[in-house]
Amino acid sequence: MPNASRKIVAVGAIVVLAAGILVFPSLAPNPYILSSGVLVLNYAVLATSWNFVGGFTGYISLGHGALAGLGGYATGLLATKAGMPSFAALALAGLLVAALAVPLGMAALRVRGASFVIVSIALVLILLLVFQSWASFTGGSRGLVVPRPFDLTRPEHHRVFYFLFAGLLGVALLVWWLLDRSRFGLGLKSIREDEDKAEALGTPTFTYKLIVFVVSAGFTALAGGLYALWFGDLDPVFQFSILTGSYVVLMALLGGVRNLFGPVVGALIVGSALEYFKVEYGDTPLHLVATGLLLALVVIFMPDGILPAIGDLFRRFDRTRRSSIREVTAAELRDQRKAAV
Amino acid sequence: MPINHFRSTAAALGSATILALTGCSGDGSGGGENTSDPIVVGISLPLTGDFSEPGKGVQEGYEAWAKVVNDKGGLLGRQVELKILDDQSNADRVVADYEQLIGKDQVDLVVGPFSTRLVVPSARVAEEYDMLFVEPAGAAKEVFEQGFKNLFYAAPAVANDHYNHLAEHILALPPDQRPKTAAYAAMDDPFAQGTAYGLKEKLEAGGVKTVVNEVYPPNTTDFSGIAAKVAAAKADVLVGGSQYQDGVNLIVALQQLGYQPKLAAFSTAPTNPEFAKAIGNKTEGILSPTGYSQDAPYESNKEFVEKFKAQFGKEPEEDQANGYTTGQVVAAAVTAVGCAEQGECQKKLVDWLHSNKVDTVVGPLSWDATGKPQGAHMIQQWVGNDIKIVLPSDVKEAEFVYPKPAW
Amino acid sequence: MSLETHELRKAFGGVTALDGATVSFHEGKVNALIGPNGSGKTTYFNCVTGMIRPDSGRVTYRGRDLTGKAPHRIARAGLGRTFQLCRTFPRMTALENVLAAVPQGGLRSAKAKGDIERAMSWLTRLGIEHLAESEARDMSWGQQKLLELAGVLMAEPETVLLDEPAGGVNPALLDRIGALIRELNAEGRTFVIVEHNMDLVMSISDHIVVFDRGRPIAEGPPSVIRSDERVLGAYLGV
Amino acid sequence: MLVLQSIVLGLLLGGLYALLAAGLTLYFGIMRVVMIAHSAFLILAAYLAWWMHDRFGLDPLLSMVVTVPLFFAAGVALQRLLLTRLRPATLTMMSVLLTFAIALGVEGLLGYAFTGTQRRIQLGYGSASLELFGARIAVVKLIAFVLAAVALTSLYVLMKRTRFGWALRATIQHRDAARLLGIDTERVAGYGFGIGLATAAIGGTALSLDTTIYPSLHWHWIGPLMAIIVVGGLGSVPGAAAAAMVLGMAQSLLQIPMGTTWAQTVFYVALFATLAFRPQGFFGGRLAQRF
Repeated sequence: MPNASRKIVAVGAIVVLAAGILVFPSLAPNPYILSSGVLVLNYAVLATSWNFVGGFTGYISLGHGALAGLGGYATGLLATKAGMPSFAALALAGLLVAALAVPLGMAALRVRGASFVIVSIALVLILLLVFQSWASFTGGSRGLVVPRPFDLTRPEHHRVFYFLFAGLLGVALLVWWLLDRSRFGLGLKSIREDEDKAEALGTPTFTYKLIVFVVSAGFTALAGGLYALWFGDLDPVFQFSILTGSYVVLMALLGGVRNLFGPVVGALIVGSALEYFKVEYGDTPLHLVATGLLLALVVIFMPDGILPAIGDLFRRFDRTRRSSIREVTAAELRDQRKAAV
Repeated sequence: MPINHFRSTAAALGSATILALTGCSGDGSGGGENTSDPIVVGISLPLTGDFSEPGKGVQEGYEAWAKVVNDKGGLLGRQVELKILDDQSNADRVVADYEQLIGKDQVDLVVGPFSTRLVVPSARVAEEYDMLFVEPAGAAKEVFEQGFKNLFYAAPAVANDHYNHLAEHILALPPDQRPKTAAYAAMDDPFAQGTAYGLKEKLEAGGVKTVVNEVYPPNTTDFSGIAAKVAAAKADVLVGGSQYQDGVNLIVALQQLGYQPKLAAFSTAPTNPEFAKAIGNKTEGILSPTGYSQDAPYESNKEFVEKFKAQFGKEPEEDQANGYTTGQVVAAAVTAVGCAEQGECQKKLVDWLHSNKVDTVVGPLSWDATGKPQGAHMIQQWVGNDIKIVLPSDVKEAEFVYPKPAW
Repeated sequence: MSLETHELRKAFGGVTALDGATVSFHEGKVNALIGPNGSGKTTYFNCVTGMIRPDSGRVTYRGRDLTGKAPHRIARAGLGRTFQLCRTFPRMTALENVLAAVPQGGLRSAKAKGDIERAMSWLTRLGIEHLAESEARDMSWGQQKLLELAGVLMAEPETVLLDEPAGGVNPALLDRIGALIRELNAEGRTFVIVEHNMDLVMSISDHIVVFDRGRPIAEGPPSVIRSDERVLGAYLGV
Repeated sequence: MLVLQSIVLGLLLGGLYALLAAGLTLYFGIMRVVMIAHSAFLILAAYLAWWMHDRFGLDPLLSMVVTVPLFFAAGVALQRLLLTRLRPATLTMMSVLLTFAIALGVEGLLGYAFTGTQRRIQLGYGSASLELFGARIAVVKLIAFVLAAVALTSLYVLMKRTRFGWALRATIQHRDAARLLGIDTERVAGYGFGIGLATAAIGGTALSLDTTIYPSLHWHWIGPLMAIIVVGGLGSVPGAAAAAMVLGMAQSLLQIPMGTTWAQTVFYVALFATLAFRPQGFFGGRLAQRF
């Protein structure tokens, strides 16, 4: 496919997606649907933020739920204890969590894979302990009430936050796209493909990983903070939940971590499915089983996600392109065989 | 180059999602004013997850109430229909549930969920949609500090006042008999902690020294460390701010260490039917506050116990009574005001409850401006193989035993 | 003398892989490192390029101490390497594989015109420019070997360490690789090659170091090594 | 007095941690797999012990006759049927997700089958205790400790004294080399997983004797266990056992000044300190920072 038309298609895809997202609130028949939309968008931002680390470097964090919770609490505490205006608190919270991500990343990223995952899970568990126990500061199990930034009726409140989340999603996607096409991004992707090799080629892998982890933590914290302003009540048990992190991973993997829009698509699917099954089948712990099963299926059969799987499908029909690669390989093989005889 | 295949999928997904979400909205139960329509009461309860056990108890209470009301011809001549959603003991869910009940399902009334942690977020939803919110479980004082105007707690007392009768009794003992030291162990939960700390405040003010003050996370299973501390301090009084299982575990751990307090009080756990078996029947003298007694002389209580037994084949406990009481409170307001739907009506219901007293299975209830009930709990004690009311003395079924026999 | 090691030691558990390896390689020459299986050649490469930290000993390059430095610093110091079983970035195109070797550039586009031209010229020189847009995983073994080499060369190293460049390639490609090494050497690059194919080693090397049990036992030009009895002994296991 | 009591409790707790961490580190040694579901199986075993006691009145210890072989088989199946399907290049990361998924599944099914209610086995000797130098030792805790000690010793003897143990250690240390020595590493890995999961069965039984169980309890265990295997040096079984004893003791003693909740943080502090200052672990971990 020539470059120009590929670009047109890409732009078209973005326009359709953006239009779909922006038009949704006016189609939503009641505030409940709108609030579900806010939740799904929140997941989309979280999954996209996660994908800075997961997609570029291949490091899988199960602890991003904790970073979001931290962002939420930081926003809430800055707003209530320091009396900052809501959105100033949100911005500062993003920066604080990003700063905290530096020592965290230094402990977690110095070592390869396994330790990173262990640290990411430990992060959730330790923050849960700390935020529960340090009740004089965090409110502990009594929770923390975050003041409403606007004086609106509930449906209006949902509408405003829907667009705020959409805006944040747009920024996160833009930054991801910028990194994706940069030299820095190429370095990160080479880490994902083969970290030793990347390092042998001169890529300072540790620094690269650390930087992108900090960026990811910052966006995650912003999503968490915005959620805190929207939702209003923070409770350590729900803010520092290992399930949030696993939903986010499931969304990103399902959609496809190598694609700009993969996590968004994953969030749309999983987020809507969660709501739908909740409404239809509600009251059994089988939603855990379903989540687990879906995650296992994705990991075993579709580790690249839906978008690439669909892409492959199309590629199979796209004969000319496919065969051109084959021919070369086959020709080369023939040469080799001839030469070997 | 996967990007070019994205367009179709994204668009398809996008519209599918919108359809899925909007599509299922047409079938809401609707809240018409037609008298033949049932009055739909929306409830979210933790039927799975950490609070599922008490959650199910409350559910039974609500169901018993609906049946009793419907058997008598309903409210305002309309049948009562419960719409119960599961919030998985999760605050995100509980809020989404009430959004759904009020926004999508257009229920006529909502009543509260279980556990203080879930009451505050859900009360906020009801508040912002201007709905009356009577709840069976938000007993911690924080609930009443949020500035809610539509909230009413349908029980005799908030957590901090549960032990008021016990505190009075202890402090009224002659100085030579009065305990000198006390140990407190409370679950990190606003309700459980509230009960223990309410008593702690009063005993400290009365000169009983606090020697141990421990807080443990809700899902603690190993109590040997806390028990070791309590046993080492040899406190006269032991107060457990507990739910069910943690109270049992703490008692067993203390028994393993051979600690014998003169007085032991636990919230919730000792009233559970399984309690005696769980701690090896060494229950003698253990105290517990309760907001409900099957033998209480209130008019509606007899009917409740009878009908509940018929419906569920067992005795109602406090959780069931709380659910039932909540229903009674709502019913009283609806009957008096004469309406039950979203909109103007809700304000009238709220105003009526603020200025009236309601007779329930736990006695007459009235509320201050924050929705806080004005009363105290009874104190029960294990005597022989049964738990009996010992305080206050005007309703007592047995004498208060002090010091407590060894366990 | 460009690349030197002094008394390099490394043990894995109870197994000694390097046992005091003191070696110097000649600047501007094609150096070869040979020895029987398990004699420590790859461990030696890994210690030199920082992939493994030696237990003791020193690595210097042009007088600079590189011992224990991170691999990317050693790469920046001018030492490029390939891996024993050829390693490419499987899900990146050939072009991206080569571009990944461009030193840092932050947020500048990864596909700057100048870089692409340079990368394409390396792909062209190695004869795989027609595969620029194919992913590495779709390429044949021989193509991947060439691609790996192109990536290393893109970083413009002064010294190139090749771990078994002839491993698993057909004779035609072998000749091409041999000629290429000589050509690149003539342009001023130093080579250190670990290789089992003696024909290739003997035909392209200027200087050969023989390893046995973690240390050098002989060194010299091919003519000398060919007739060294210790080398023969090491290979025959005497 | 309180200190002595805490030391005794720490020792008893450390024994259980040691057994469980040994299993967890075994998986990692064999296949570089962080087995998140280990503690979920632990809880599953505890539930089975509870259920058999509740239903048939069996002593929990007897339930091991069923659970140990069952879990061994499940471990072999898990390794052979699921983990080997993952791409080697991304095995560590993807196996975490896969075992995480399994943990969710186990938790959900337990919740479905037994509800979220906390359960506890009521034993006749539940509150009995012995006195030792002024410290009291609950009989059930002692049984749990002895169970863990016996299992751990058996594991040690198996690894050090048997031909299979030799093959297992060779596989852990250098898989390729082991293959060259004629060891069927695939099979050894499968059995190794079986043994790891069998430790969860024994640990779960020990756990069921003296604590309450509920479906989501496994999250409570996996954090400390993961910290232990990192501190002990990933893949080192003796290291994990040593770290478990030290951290279990530290937790028990720190409860005196800090309270239960904060004392739990000792695991995570140790985890971060280890990664920041000594990624290869403190107790003879051999797998350097590669992992």
